[in-house]
Amino acid sequence: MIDKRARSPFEALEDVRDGATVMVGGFGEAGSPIELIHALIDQGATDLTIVSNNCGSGEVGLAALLKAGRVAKVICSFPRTANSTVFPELYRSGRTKLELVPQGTLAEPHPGGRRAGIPAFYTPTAVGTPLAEGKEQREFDGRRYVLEHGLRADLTIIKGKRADSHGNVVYNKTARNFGPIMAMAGTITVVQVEEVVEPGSIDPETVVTPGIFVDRVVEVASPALESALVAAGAAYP
Amino acid sequence: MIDKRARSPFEALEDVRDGATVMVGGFGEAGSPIELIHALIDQGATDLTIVSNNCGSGEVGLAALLKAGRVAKVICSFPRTANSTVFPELYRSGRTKLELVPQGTLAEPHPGGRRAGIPAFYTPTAVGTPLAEGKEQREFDGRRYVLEHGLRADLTIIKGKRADSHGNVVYNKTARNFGPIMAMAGTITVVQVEEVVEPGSIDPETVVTPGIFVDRVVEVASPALESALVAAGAAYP
Amino acid sequence: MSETRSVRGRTREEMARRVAQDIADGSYVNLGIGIPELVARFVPEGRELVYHTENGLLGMGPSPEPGDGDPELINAGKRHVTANPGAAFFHQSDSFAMIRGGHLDLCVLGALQVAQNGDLANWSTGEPDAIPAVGGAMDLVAGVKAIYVITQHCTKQGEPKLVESCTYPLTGAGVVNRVYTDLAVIDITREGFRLVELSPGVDFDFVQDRTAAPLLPVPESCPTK
Amino acid sequence: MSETRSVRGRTREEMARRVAQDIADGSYVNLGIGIPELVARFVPEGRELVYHTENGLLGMGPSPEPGDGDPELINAGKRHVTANPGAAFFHQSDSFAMIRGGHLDLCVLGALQVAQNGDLANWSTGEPDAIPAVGGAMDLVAGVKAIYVITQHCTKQGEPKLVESCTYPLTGAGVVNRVYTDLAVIDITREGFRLVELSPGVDFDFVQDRTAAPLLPVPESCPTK
Repeated sequence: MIDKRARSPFEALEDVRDGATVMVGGFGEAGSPIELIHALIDQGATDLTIVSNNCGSGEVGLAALLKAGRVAKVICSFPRTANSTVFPELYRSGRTKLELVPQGTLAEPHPGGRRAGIPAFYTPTAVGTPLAEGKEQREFDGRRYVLEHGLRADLTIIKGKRADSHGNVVYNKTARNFGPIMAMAGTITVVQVEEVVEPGSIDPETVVTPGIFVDRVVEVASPALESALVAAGAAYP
Repeated sequence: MIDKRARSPFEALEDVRDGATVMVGGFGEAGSPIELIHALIDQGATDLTIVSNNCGSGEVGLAALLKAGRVAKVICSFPRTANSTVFPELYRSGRTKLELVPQGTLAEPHPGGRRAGIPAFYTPTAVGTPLAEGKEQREFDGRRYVLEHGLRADLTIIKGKRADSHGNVVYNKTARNFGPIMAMAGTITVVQVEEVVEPGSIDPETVVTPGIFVDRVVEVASPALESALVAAGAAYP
Repeated sequence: MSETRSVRGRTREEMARRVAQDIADGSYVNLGIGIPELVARFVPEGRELVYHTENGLLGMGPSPEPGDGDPELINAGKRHVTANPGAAFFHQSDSFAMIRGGHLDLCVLGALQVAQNGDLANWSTGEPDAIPAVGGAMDLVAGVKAIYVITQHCTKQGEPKLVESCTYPLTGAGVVNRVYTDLAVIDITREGFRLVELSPGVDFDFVQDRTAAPLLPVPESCPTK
Repeated sequence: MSETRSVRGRTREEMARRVAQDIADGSYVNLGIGIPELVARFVPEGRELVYHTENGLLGMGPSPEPGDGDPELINAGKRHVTANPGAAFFHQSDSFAMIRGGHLDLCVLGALQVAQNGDLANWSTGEPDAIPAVGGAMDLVAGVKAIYVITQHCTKQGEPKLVESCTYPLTGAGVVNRVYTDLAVIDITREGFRLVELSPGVDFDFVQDRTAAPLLPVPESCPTK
């Protein structure tokens, strides 16, 4: 009997360990699994490496996790966003390390990640720039490429629109972004959705993330909006 | 004004050149673009390299293209199927060359192909087997991997279920197989579908192949079934 | 179904049933063409497995009634199948990301030869005249977490299929975890072939005589279920 | 909109309009944040462009009416947008396969510096205290078929942005095809910067004085549209 439902975000993240690498979905607030991030704060794991496109805003979501001192390092393409003050302070004081990667390289766990069976691949992005320094390079057909190593994660947390209890997920508009990719890269993948439905309720032609990539689904019927929380001056916890 | 409709399979393939590399979708008859293959026979290009999972059956579709003497080489994972007599004869007589690749490597133009910006990648498949002989190998984290070079194509021909005039495509069940992958790898990609609809008729959440990967769409309302043609003893032309 | 039953040991169906007993509830499983396909018929009550077919379907169901098949809903053996509730269709790249990325729990395959170090040969007899065809076999053995082989213990000519080292071209090196034959269940260990269980009516020497490499005994007792 | 108009040359809107004239019907286009976003407003009647935003949408439409926005329908600048008929949503890997694989026809970006060999610097001033952030810029310049830059000819401090070689960290080496500034349209050629067109009321010497590398004249005549 397959039933991947967890009763709460907290229950879904009970077993996260200190030092874990955690992929966090979202491009800005679109697709950011804010209730799962808050559950991760409650859960208490520390010394985390976070893989995410951004670093959050205000003092909620990712920014709150950073502010709580749980993050040793972020692997990120764009840590600088509107209303972002927590990460800049941690970065300047040296308390959180940053590995900056091009967005397309961050997006390559799908083909490139070890959980896709591809440990390394060549890409033209960043050749001739500081981000390629120290990386192996090679020519194919007269053009130079950088060898990039696929990212992996102990845990992936993402946000979908709807999932069935087998873990099949569909997303909402541009909130899809890193979700399907990071789902494939996590040893454990947890998805928060507005609605968990019975198997058979999602047309198999329209499933975006097949259930095999998902370990736990948790229903958050009315997820908070990062921008609304920030506008209201909210801070977590 | 974007309108990628071609009036016929023949019109869609007018400009194919001798010596072209052609990716052909389908796993067995499911997803095989049989009317486009027949149009390619009519069109006359020769000395082709065909990239396809199988080599057809009977004397229709891919088998007919082979029988017509147009194919110098096939890159294929499983050229041996039920009712397959044309390819075995060409192979044994040395008239058509075979490059056998694992199915997963054939499926990697998506991430791996040059049209995905990734000229080469490492994979564990085939290590220690004859298919890895002569290929560069390397260890990552104590495991050996083979370097595979992404495939490309001058032309990709595939079969979908429905497309809009911008080239957005949805597929039918397991006929999806190589379609979305090969669409990304073709310099020119042509899709036959049962129905061409107006932009806006396909829910943007359910598009499988975005129109940017598609150059021409052609409506074939009632595509022939390879198995039915073979059972009827048909031969093309 | 015409079935040549050997004097002793399990039939094809009994072999499939024996494999099915060992698959945990909730597993994601890929079944190869031939005897492995039979496994799905014998999954014990109360266990739910999700079947993957590498041509692009997770949640594959049984064959449809004759005449009800959809030629665009097939398995890797190109036979008509169905889709269970909770199924998903996807393209080949996603399908092989599942395989190569270690997301599948188990693959059950046939074999031409299995060596005592776990090498598997199941795609080519290496004859110069044969048309080579590999499909997804090399991907499956390289990527799936556990590889079980289900096979007759010997060829029709009586040659052992469990050997010291494969003479046929490999599908993968050191990839097989366990072999289910008509005569026995055998694990591949660091020390080589180790008996797990004898088929009813079969004794150790009978199996060793038909195995072209040393067979280690069951660690403690030797149950014959 | 408050607009500090320089004494001579094009406004931001006029620059955007000038770029729009050069984009062929049916092009797939990615517009960077800032002035490049304005280009979409000025596409001539009768041309249909498809806008890509790297966070996962092809067929991006204009901003919605205030209050109608969906926080999960945004562009790469994290602003609310809409989806046109014929749009498609997709994940980041497909989005960057479009970019890196050369499927996009054109990307219009801002710049800190452009060198005469086409090097582009637009992501970092290299100050030790600054928070570095690159997003999809390095992917775009590495993969898109043509890269147009739209920028003021000089910084607010009057420093030329078109230079012999970039002093800021590169986004990509030898990637820029053409630069549209308030003063001129300039191609990057093997020989260096080559003038295509002067803005109304601007002469060659005026532009050369504000360009920190040699400016080659227009091959034949010098139209001022």
